[in-house]
Amino acid sequence: QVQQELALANATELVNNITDNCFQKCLSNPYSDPQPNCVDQCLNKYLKAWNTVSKTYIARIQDPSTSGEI
Amino acid sequence: QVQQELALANATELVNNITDNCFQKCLSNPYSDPQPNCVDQCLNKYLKAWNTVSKTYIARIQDPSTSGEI
Amino acid sequence: QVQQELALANATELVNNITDNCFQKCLSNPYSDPQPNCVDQCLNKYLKAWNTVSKTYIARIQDPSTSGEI
Amino acid sequence: NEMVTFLDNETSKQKVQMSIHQFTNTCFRNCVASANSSSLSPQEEQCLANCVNNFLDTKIRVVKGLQHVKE
Amino acid sequence: NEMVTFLDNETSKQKVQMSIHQFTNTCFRNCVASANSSSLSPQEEQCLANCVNNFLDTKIRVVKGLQHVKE
Amino acid sequence: NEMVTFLDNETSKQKVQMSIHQFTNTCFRNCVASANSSSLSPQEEQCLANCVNNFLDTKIRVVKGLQHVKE
Repeated sequence: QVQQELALANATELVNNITDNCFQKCLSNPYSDPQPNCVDQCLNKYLKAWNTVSKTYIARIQDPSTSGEI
Repeated sequence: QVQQELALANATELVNNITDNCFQKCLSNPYSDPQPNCVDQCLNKYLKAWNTVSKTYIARIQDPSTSGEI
Repeated sequence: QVQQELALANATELVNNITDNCFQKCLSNPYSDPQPNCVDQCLNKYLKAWNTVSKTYIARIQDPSTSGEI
Repeated sequence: NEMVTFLDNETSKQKVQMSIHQFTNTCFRNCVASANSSSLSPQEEQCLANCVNNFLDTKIRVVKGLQHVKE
Repeated sequence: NEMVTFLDNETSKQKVQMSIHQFTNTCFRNCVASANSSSLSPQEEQCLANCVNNFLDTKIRVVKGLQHVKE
Repeated sequence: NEMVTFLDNETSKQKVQMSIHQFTNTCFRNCVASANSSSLSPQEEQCLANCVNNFLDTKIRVVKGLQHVKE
Protein backbone atom coordinates (compact mmCIF):
# COMPACT_ATOMS: atom_id res chain seq x y z
CA GLN A 1 0.00 0.00 0.00
CA VAL A 2 2.73 2.46 1.04
CA GLN A 3 4.89 1.33 -1.89
CA GLN A 4 2.00 1.74 -4.33
CA GLU A 5 1.32 5.27 -3.15
CA LEU A 6 5.00 6.20 -3.42
CA ALA A 7 5.21 4.70 -6.91
CA LEU A 8 2.18 6.76 -7.94
CA ALA A 9 3.66 9.93 -6.41
CA ASN A 10 6.92 9.31 -8.32
CA ALA A 11 5.12 8.70 -11.62
CA THR A 12 3.04 11.87 -11.19
CA GLU A 13 6.15 13.92 -10.32
CA LEU A 14 7.97 12.54 -13.38
CA VAL A 15 5.06 13.23 -15.76
CA ASN A 16 4.65 16.78 -14.44
CA ASN A 17 8.37 17.62 -14.60
CA ILE A 18 8.80 16.22 -18.13
CA THR A 19 5.64 18.01 -19.32
CA ASP A 20 6.81 21.36 -17.87
CA ASN A 21 10.33 21.08 -19.29
CA CYS A 22 9.35 19.76 -22.70
CA PHE A 23 6.47 22.22 -23.07
CA GLN A 24 8.98 25.04 -22.51
CA LYS A 25 11.70 23.59 -24.75
CA CYS A 26 9.42 22.55 -27.62
CA LEU A 27 6.97 25.43 -27.70
CA SER A 28 8.98 28.61 -27.31
CA ASN A 29 6.32 30.26 -29.46
CA PRO A 30 2.94 29.34 -27.94
CA TYR A 31 1.15 30.38 -31.14
CA SER A 32 2.73 27.57 -33.16
CA ASP A 33 1.33 24.08 -33.60
CA PRO A 34 2.66 21.38 -31.29
CA GLN A 35 5.58 19.36 -32.67
CA PRO A 36 5.04 15.75 -31.58
CA ASN A 37 8.60 14.72 -32.61
CA CYS A 38 10.12 17.37 -30.40
CA VAL A 39 8.15 16.12 -27.38
CA ASP A 40 9.23 12.51 -28.02
CA GLN A 41 12.90 13.50 -28.38
CA CYS A 42 12.69 15.70 -25.30
CA LEU A 43 11.10 12.88 -23.28
CA ASN A 44 13.91 10.48 -24.24
CA LYS A 45 16.53 13.10 -23.44
CA TYR A 46 14.90 13.76 -20.05
CA LEU A 47 14.96 10.06 -19.14
CA LYS A 48 18.67 9.89 -20.06
CA ALA A 49 19.32 12.98 -17.93
CA TRP A 50 17.43 11.29 -15.08
CA ASN A 51 19.82 8.32 -15.30
CA THR A 52 22.92 10.54 -15.33
CA VAL A 53 21.70 12.59 -12.36
CA SER A 54 20.71 9.43 -10.49
CA LYS A 55 24.13 7.80 -11.00
CA THR A 56 25.99 10.96 -9.93
CA TYR A 57 23.85 11.52 -6.86
CA ILE A 58 23.97 7.90 -5.66
CA ALA A 59 27.78 7.86 -6.16
CA ARG A 60 28.00 10.88 -3.83
CA ILE A 61 25.72 9.33 -1.22
CA GLN A 62 27.80 6.16 -1.22
CA ASP A 63 31.15 7.99 -1.06
CA PRO A 64 32.15 7.55 2.60
CA SER A 65 34.18 10.81 2.57
CA THR A 66 31.14 13.03 1.99
CA SER A 67 28.00 10.96 2.49
CA GLY A 68 27.48 12.09 6.08
CA GLU A 69 27.10 15.70 4.98
CA ILE A 70 24.41 15.26 2.35
CA GLN B 1 -17.38 22.28 5.64
CA VAL B 2 -15.43 20.58 2.87
CA GLN B 3 -16.82 23.04 0.32
CA GLN B 4 -15.91 26.02 2.51
CA GLU B 5 -12.33 24.84 2.88
CA LEU B 6 -12.02 24.29 -0.86
CA ALA B 7 -13.47 27.75 -1.58
CA LEU B 8 -10.94 29.29 0.81
CA ALA B 9 -8.08 27.33 -0.77
CA ASN B 10 -9.17 28.55 -4.22
CA ALA B 11 -9.42 32.18 -3.10
CA THR B 12 -5.96 32.03 -1.50
CA GLU B 13 -4.46 30.42 -4.61
CA LEU B 14 -6.06 33.11 -6.82
CA VAL B 15 -4.86 36.01 -4.62
CA ASN B 16 -1.32 34.61 -4.49
CA ASN B 17 -1.09 33.95 -8.23
CA ILE B 18 -2.46 37.39 -9.18
CA THR B 19 -0.16 39.11 -6.66
CA ASP B 20 2.92 37.26 -7.99
CA ASN B 21 2.11 37.94 -11.65
CA CYS B 22 1.02 41.57 -11.23
CA PHE B 23 3.95 42.37 -8.89
CA GLN B 24 6.32 41.14 -11.62
CA LYS B 25 4.48 42.85 -14.52
CA CYS B 26 3.87 46.20 -12.76
CA LEU B 27 7.10 46.64 -10.82
CA SER B 28 9.91 45.68 -13.16
CA ASN B 29 12.03 48.21 -11.28
CA PRO B 30 11.62 47.48 -7.56
CA TYR B 31 12.99 50.93 -6.69
CA SER B 32 9.99 52.71 -8.21
CA ASP B 33 6.77 53.59 -6.42
CA PRO B 34 3.86 51.22 -6.83
CA GLN B 35 1.44 52.06 -9.65
CA PRO B 36 -2.06 51.28 -8.36
CA ASN B 37 -3.62 51.64 -11.84
CA CYS B 38 -1.30 49.03 -13.26
CA VAL B 39 -2.27 46.56 -10.52
CA ASP B 40 -6.00 47.16 -11.14
CA GLN B 41 -5.60 46.69 -14.90
CA CYS B 42 -3.45 43.62 -14.40
CA LEU B 43 -6.02 42.12 -12.01
CA ASN B 44 -8.82 42.62 -14.55
CA LYS B 45 -6.67 41.15 -17.31
CA TYR B 46 -5.83 38.15 -15.12
CA LEU B 47 -9.50 37.43 -14.42
CA LYS B 48 -10.25 37.57 -18.17
CA ALA B 49 -7.34 35.21 -18.81
CA TRP B 50 -8.77 32.89 -16.12
CA ASN B 51 -12.07 32.77 -18.02
CA THR B 52 -10.38 32.03 -21.36
CA VAL B 53 -8.24 29.27 -19.85
CA SER B 54 -11.21 27.83 -18.03
CA LYS B 55 -13.39 27.69 -21.18
CA THR B 56 -10.58 26.10 -23.23
CA TYR B 57 -9.74 23.50 -20.59
CA ILE B 58 -13.35 22.51 -19.92
CA ALA B 59 -13.99 22.20 -23.67
CA ARG B 60 -11.08 19.73 -23.85
CA ILE B 61 -12.32 17.73 -20.86
CA GLN B 62 -15.77 17.46 -22.41
CA ASP B 63 -14.51 16.53 -25.87
CA PRO B 64 -15.16 12.74 -26.00
CA SER B 65 -12.28 12.20 -28.47
CA THR B 66 -9.59 13.27 -25.98
CA SER B 67 -11.15 13.53 -22.54
CA GLY B 68 -10.04 10.05 -21.46
CA GLU B 69 -6.40 11.01 -21.87
CA ILE B 70 -6.36 14.17 -19.75
CA GLN C 1 7.38 19.14 20.25
CA VAL C 2 5.42 21.54 18.02
CA GLN C 3 8.12 24.20 18.44
CA GLN C 4 10.87 21.71 17.58
CA GLU C 5 9.09 20.67 14.40
CA LEU C 6 8.57 24.30 13.38
CA ALA C 7 12.22 25.14 14.09
CA LEU C 8 13.28 22.21 11.92
CA ALA C 9 10.89 23.27 9.14
CA ASN C 10 12.34 26.81 9.27
CA ALA C 11 15.93 25.59 9.19
CA THR C 12 15.19 23.30 6.23
CA GLU C 13 13.43 26.12 4.35
CA LEU C 14 16.38 28.47 5.01
CA VAL C 15 19.00 25.92 3.90
CA ASN C 16 17.05 25.13 0.72
CA ASN C 17 16.44 28.78 -0.21
CA ILE C 18 20.06 29.81 0.39
CA THR C 19 21.34 26.79 -1.55
CA ASP C 20 19.06 27.54 -4.52
CA ASN C 21 19.94 31.25 -4.62
CA CYS C 22 23.65 30.88 -4.05
CA PHE C 23 23.95 27.95 -6.47
CA GLN C 24 22.40 30.19 -9.16
CA LYS C 25 24.45 33.30 -8.26
CA CYS C 26 27.81 31.55 -7.82
CA LEU C 27 27.67 28.97 -10.58
CA SER C 28 26.32 30.76 -13.62
CA ASN C 29 28.43 28.35 -15.65
CA PRO C 30 27.71 24.83 -14.37
CA TYR C 31 30.88 23.51 -16.06
CA SER C 32 33.14 25.54 -13.78
CA ASP C 33 34.51 24.42 -10.44
CA PRO C 34 32.63 25.51 -7.33
CA GLN C 35 33.90 28.71 -5.70
CA PRO C 36 33.68 28.18 -1.93
CA ASN C 37 34.36 31.89 -1.21
CA CYS C 38 31.44 32.93 -3.35
CA VAL C 39 29.10 30.60 -1.45
CA ASP C 40 30.31 31.95 1.91
CA GLN C 41 29.85 35.57 0.81
CA CYS C 42 26.47 34.79 -0.70
CA LEU C 43 25.36 33.06 2.52
CA ASN C 44 26.33 36.09 4.60
CA LYS C 45 24.60 38.42 2.17
CA TYR C 46 21.46 36.27 2.28
CA LEU C 47 21.33 36.38 6.08
CA LYS C 48 21.65 40.18 5.99
CA ALA C 49 18.87 40.35 3.41
CA TRP C 50 16.75 38.14 5.70
CA ASN C 51 17.20 40.68 8.49
CA THR C 52 16.26 43.64 6.27
CA VAL C 53 13.17 41.85 4.93
CA SER C 54 12.18 40.76 8.41
CA LYS C 55 12.46 44.29 9.84
CA THR C 56 10.48 45.81 6.95
CA TYR C 57 7.74 43.19 7.09
CA ILE C 58 7.31 43.31 10.86
CA ALA C 59 7.17 47.14 10.72
CA ARG C 60 4.27 46.84 8.26
CA ILE C 61 2.43 44.26 10.37
CA GLN C 62 2.74 46.50 13.43
CA ASP C 63 1.69 49.68 11.62
CA PRO C 64 -1.93 50.12 12.77
CA SER C 65 -2.88 52.00 9.56
CA THR C 66 -2.31 48.95 7.33
CA SER C 67 -1.87 45.89 9.52
CA GLY C 68 -5.49 44.78 9.20
CA GLU C 69 -5.08 44.40 5.45
CA ILE C 70 -2.03 42.15 5.39
CA ASN D 1 -22.21 5.52 0.04
CA GLU D 2 -23.39 9.10 -0.51
CA MET D 3 -20.64 10.74 1.55
CA VAL D 4 -17.94 9.01 -0.48
CA THR D 5 -19.59 10.08 -3.76
CA PHE D 6 -19.90 13.65 -2.47
CA LEU D 7 -16.21 13.73 -1.49
CA ASP D 8 -15.11 12.15 -4.80
CA ASN D 9 -17.06 14.80 -6.70
CA GLU D 10 -15.57 17.59 -4.58
CA THR D 11 -12.08 16.17 -5.07
CA SER D 12 -12.36 16.01 -8.84
CA LYS D 13 -13.99 19.46 -9.04
CA GLN D 14 -11.09 20.71 -6.93
CA LYS D 15 -8.53 19.07 -9.28
CA VAL D 16 -10.11 20.83 -12.26
CA GLN D 17 -10.02 24.17 -10.37
CA MET D 18 -6.37 23.68 -9.43
CA SER D 19 -5.45 22.83 -13.05
CA ILE D 20 -7.18 26.03 -14.21
CA HIS D 21 -5.19 28.02 -11.61
CA GLN D 22 -1.94 26.41 -12.75
CA PHE D 23 -2.63 26.93 -16.48
CA THR D 24 -3.70 30.55 -15.97
CA ASN D 25 -0.53 31.21 -13.96
CA THR D 26 1.79 29.67 -16.61
CA CYS D 27 -0.04 30.94 -19.70
CA PHE D 28 -0.57 34.50 -18.38
CA ARG D 29 3.20 34.68 -17.81
CA ASN D 30 3.89 33.42 -21.38
CA CYS D 31 1.16 35.27 -23.27
CA VAL D 32 0.60 38.64 -21.59
CA ALA D 33 3.48 41.04 -22.12
CA SER D 34 2.31 44.14 -20.28
CA ALA D 35 -0.53 45.31 -18.07
CA ASN D 36 -1.13 48.62 -19.85
CA SER D 37 -4.82 47.83 -20.44
CA SER D 38 -7.65 45.93 -18.74
CA SER D 39 -8.60 43.91 -21.81
CA LEU D 40 -6.96 41.00 -23.55
CA SER D 41 -6.00 41.62 -27.17
CA PRO D 42 -7.24 39.02 -29.72
CA GLN D 43 -3.62 37.79 -30.00
CA GLU D 44 -3.39 37.33 -26.22
CA GLU D 45 -6.74 35.44 -26.20
CA GLN D 46 -5.50 33.14 -28.96
CA CYS D 47 -2.14 32.64 -27.25
CA LEU D 48 -3.88 31.63 -24.00
CA ALA D 49 -6.11 29.07 -25.74
CA ASN D 50 -3.12 27.64 -27.70
CA CYS D 51 -1.07 27.54 -24.52
CA VAL D 52 -3.67 25.38 -22.73
CA ASN D 53 -4.18 23.08 -25.71
CA ASN D 54 -0.44 22.70 -26.37
CA PHE D 55 0.26 21.96 -22.73
CA LEU D 56 -2.45 19.27 -22.70
CA ASP D 57 -1.15 17.80 -25.98
CA THR D 58 2.37 17.70 -24.51
CA LYS D 59 1.13 15.95 -21.37
CA ILE D 60 -0.85 13.33 -23.33
CA ARG D 61 2.22 12.63 -25.49
CA VAL D 62 4.47 12.33 -22.40
CA VAL D 63 2.10 9.88 -20.68
CA LYS D 64 1.84 7.75 -23.85
CA GLY D 65 5.60 7.92 -24.36
CA LEU D 66 6.29 6.74 -20.81
CA GLN D 67 3.88 3.81 -21.19
CA HIS D 68 5.74 2.85 -24.36
CA VAL D 69 9.11 3.02 -22.54
CA LYS D 70 7.85 0.69 -19.82
CA GLU D 71 6.76 -2.05 -22.23
CA ASN E 1 -8.23 26.34 26.39
CA GLU E 2 -4.51 27.00 26.79
CA MET E 3 -3.38 24.33 24.34
CA VAL E 4 -5.52 25.86 21.57
CA THR E 5 -4.15 29.36 22.30
CA PHE E 6 -0.60 27.99 22.30
CA LEU E 7 -1.15 26.26 18.94
CA ASP E 8 -2.83 29.36 17.42
CA ASN E 9 0.14 31.50 18.46
CA GLU E 10 2.61 28.99 17.04
CA THR E 11 0.63 28.84 13.78
CA SER E 12 0.58 32.61 13.28
CA LYS E 13 4.25 32.97 14.28
CA GLN E 14 4.97 30.23 11.73
CA LYS E 15 2.98 32.08 9.01
CA VAL E 16 5.03 35.25 9.63
CA GLN E 17 8.26 33.23 9.44
CA MET E 18 7.18 31.57 6.20
CA SER E 19 6.25 34.95 4.67
CA ILE E 20 9.69 36.28 5.60
CA HIS E 21 11.30 33.23 3.94
CA GLN E 22 9.21 33.76 0.80
CA PHE E 23 9.90 37.53 0.58
CA THR E 24 13.64 37.06 1.17
CA ASN E 25 13.74 34.42 -1.55
CA THR E 26 11.90 36.59 -4.13
CA CYS E 27 13.50 39.93 -3.23
CA PHE E 28 17.08 38.58 -2.96
CA ARG E 29 16.64 37.22 -6.49
CA ASN E 30 15.37 40.62 -7.73
CA CYS E 31 17.67 42.94 -5.79
CA VAL E 32 21.05 41.25 -5.38
CA ALA E 33 22.97 41.03 -8.64
CA SER E 34 26.17 39.31 -7.59
CA ALA E 35 27.74 37.69 -4.57
CA ASN E 36 31.14 39.38 -4.84
CA SER E 37 30.95 40.75 -1.30
CA SER E 38 29.51 39.76 2.07
CA SER E 39 27.72 43.07 2.67
CA LEU E 40 24.62 44.58 1.15
CA SER E 41 25.13 47.90 -0.64
CA PRO E 42 22.81 50.78 0.40
CA GLN E 43 21.02 50.35 -2.98
CA GLU E 44 20.47 46.64 -2.32
CA GLU E 45 19.14 47.40 1.19
CA GLN E 46 16.73 49.99 -0.23
CA CYS E 47 15.66 47.65 -3.05
CA LEU E 48 14.88 44.88 -0.52
CA ALA E 49 12.74 47.19 1.64
CA ASN E 50 10.91 48.55 -1.45
CA CYS E 51 10.41 45.03 -2.74
CA VAL E 52 8.64 43.93 0.48
CA ASN E 53 6.52 47.09 0.68
CA ASN E 54 5.57 46.97 -3.00
CA PHE E 55 4.65 43.30 -2.78
CA LEU E 56 2.42 43.98 0.24
CA ASP E 57 0.84 47.01 -1.49
CA THR E 58 0.15 44.86 -4.56
CA LYS E 59 -1.44 42.13 -2.42
CA ILE E 60 -3.68 44.59 -0.53
CA ARG E 61 -4.80 46.12 -3.86
CA VAL E 62 -5.53 42.65 -5.33
CA VAL E 63 -7.60 41.58 -2.31
CA LYS E 64 -9.59 44.84 -2.40
CA GLY E 65 -10.03 44.58 -6.16
CA LEU E 66 -11.37 41.02 -5.90
CA GLN E 67 -13.87 42.04 -3.20
CA HIS E 68 -15.04 44.81 -5.54
CA VAL E 69 -15.43 42.33 -8.42
CA LYS E 70 -17.60 40.02 -6.29
CA GLU E 71 -20.08 42.73 -5.35
CA ASN F 1 9.65 -3.06 15.27
CA GLU F 2 9.64 -4.30 11.69
CA MET F 3 6.85 -2.00 10.49
CA VAL F 4 8.75 1.07 11.70
CA THR F 5 11.94 -0.10 9.99
CA PHE F 6 10.00 -0.78 6.78
CA LEU F 7 8.45 2.70 6.86
CA ASP F 8 11.79 4.38 7.67
CA ASN F 9 13.40 2.62 4.71
CA GLU F 10 10.54 3.61 2.42
CA THR F 11 10.76 7.21 3.63
CA SER F 12 14.49 7.53 2.99
CA LYS F 13 14.21 5.75 -0.38
CA GLN F 14 11.45 8.24 -1.20
CA LYS F 15 13.64 11.21 -0.15
CA VAL F 16 16.42 10.02 -2.47
CA GLN F 17 13.91 9.63 -5.32
CA MET F 18 12.50 13.11 -4.72
CA SER F 19 16.02 14.63 -4.67
CA ILE F 20 16.75 12.93 -8.00
CA HIS F 21 13.52 14.39 -9.44
CA GLN F 22 14.43 17.86 -8.17
CA PHE F 23 18.04 17.73 -9.46
CA THR F 24 16.96 16.40 -12.87
CA ASN F 25 14.38 19.19 -13.13
CA THR F 26 16.88 21.97 -12.24
CA CYS F 27 19.90 20.58 -14.11
CA PHE F 28 17.97 19.65 -17.29
CA ARG F 29 16.78 23.28 -17.42
CA ASN F 30 20.36 24.57 -16.99
CA CYS F 31 22.25 22.07 -19.15
CA VAL F 32 20.02 21.05 -22.06
CA ALA F 33 19.58 23.86 -24.57
CA SER F 34 17.32 22.25 -27.16
CA ALA F 35 15.42 19.05 -27.79
CA ASN F 36 16.55 18.56 -31.38
CA SER F 37 17.87 15.05 -30.68
CA SER F 38 17.06 12.10 -28.40
CA SER F 39 20.61 11.72 -27.05
CA LEU F 40 22.62 13.78 -24.63
CA SER F 41 25.83 15.25 -26.00
CA PRO F 42 29.04 14.56 -23.98
CA GLN F 43 28.96 18.24 -22.91
CA GLU F 44 25.39 17.90 -21.68
CA GLU F 45 26.29 14.70 -19.76
CA GLN F 46 29.25 16.47 -18.13
CA CYS F 47 27.15 19.55 -17.33
CA LEU F 48 24.51 17.40 -15.62
CA ALA F 49 27.08 15.60 -13.45
CA ASN F 50 28.79 18.92 -12.55
CA CYS F 51 25.41 20.47 -11.80
CA VAL F 52 24.55 17.74 -9.25
CA ASN F 53 28.00 17.81 -7.65
CA ASN F 54 28.12 21.61 -7.49
CA PHE F 55 24.63 21.78 -5.99
CA LEU F 56 25.61 19.25 -3.31
CA ASP F 57 28.88 21.11 -2.61
CA THR F 58 26.92 24.37 -2.27
CA LYS F 59 24.45 22.75 0.13
CA ILE F 60 27.20 21.23 2.31
CA ARG F 61 28.94 24.63 2.46
CA VAL F 62 25.68 26.40 3.38
CA VAL F 63 24.89 23.93 6.18
CA LYS F 64 28.43 24.27 7.59
CA GLY F 65 28.30 28.05 7.26
CA LEU F 66 25.01 28.26 9.15
CA GLN F 67 26.36 26.08 11.97
CA HIS F 68 29.33 28.45 12.20
CA VAL F 69 26.99 31.49 12.34
CA LYS F 70 25.05 29.97 15.24
CA GLU F 71 28.12 29.41 17.40
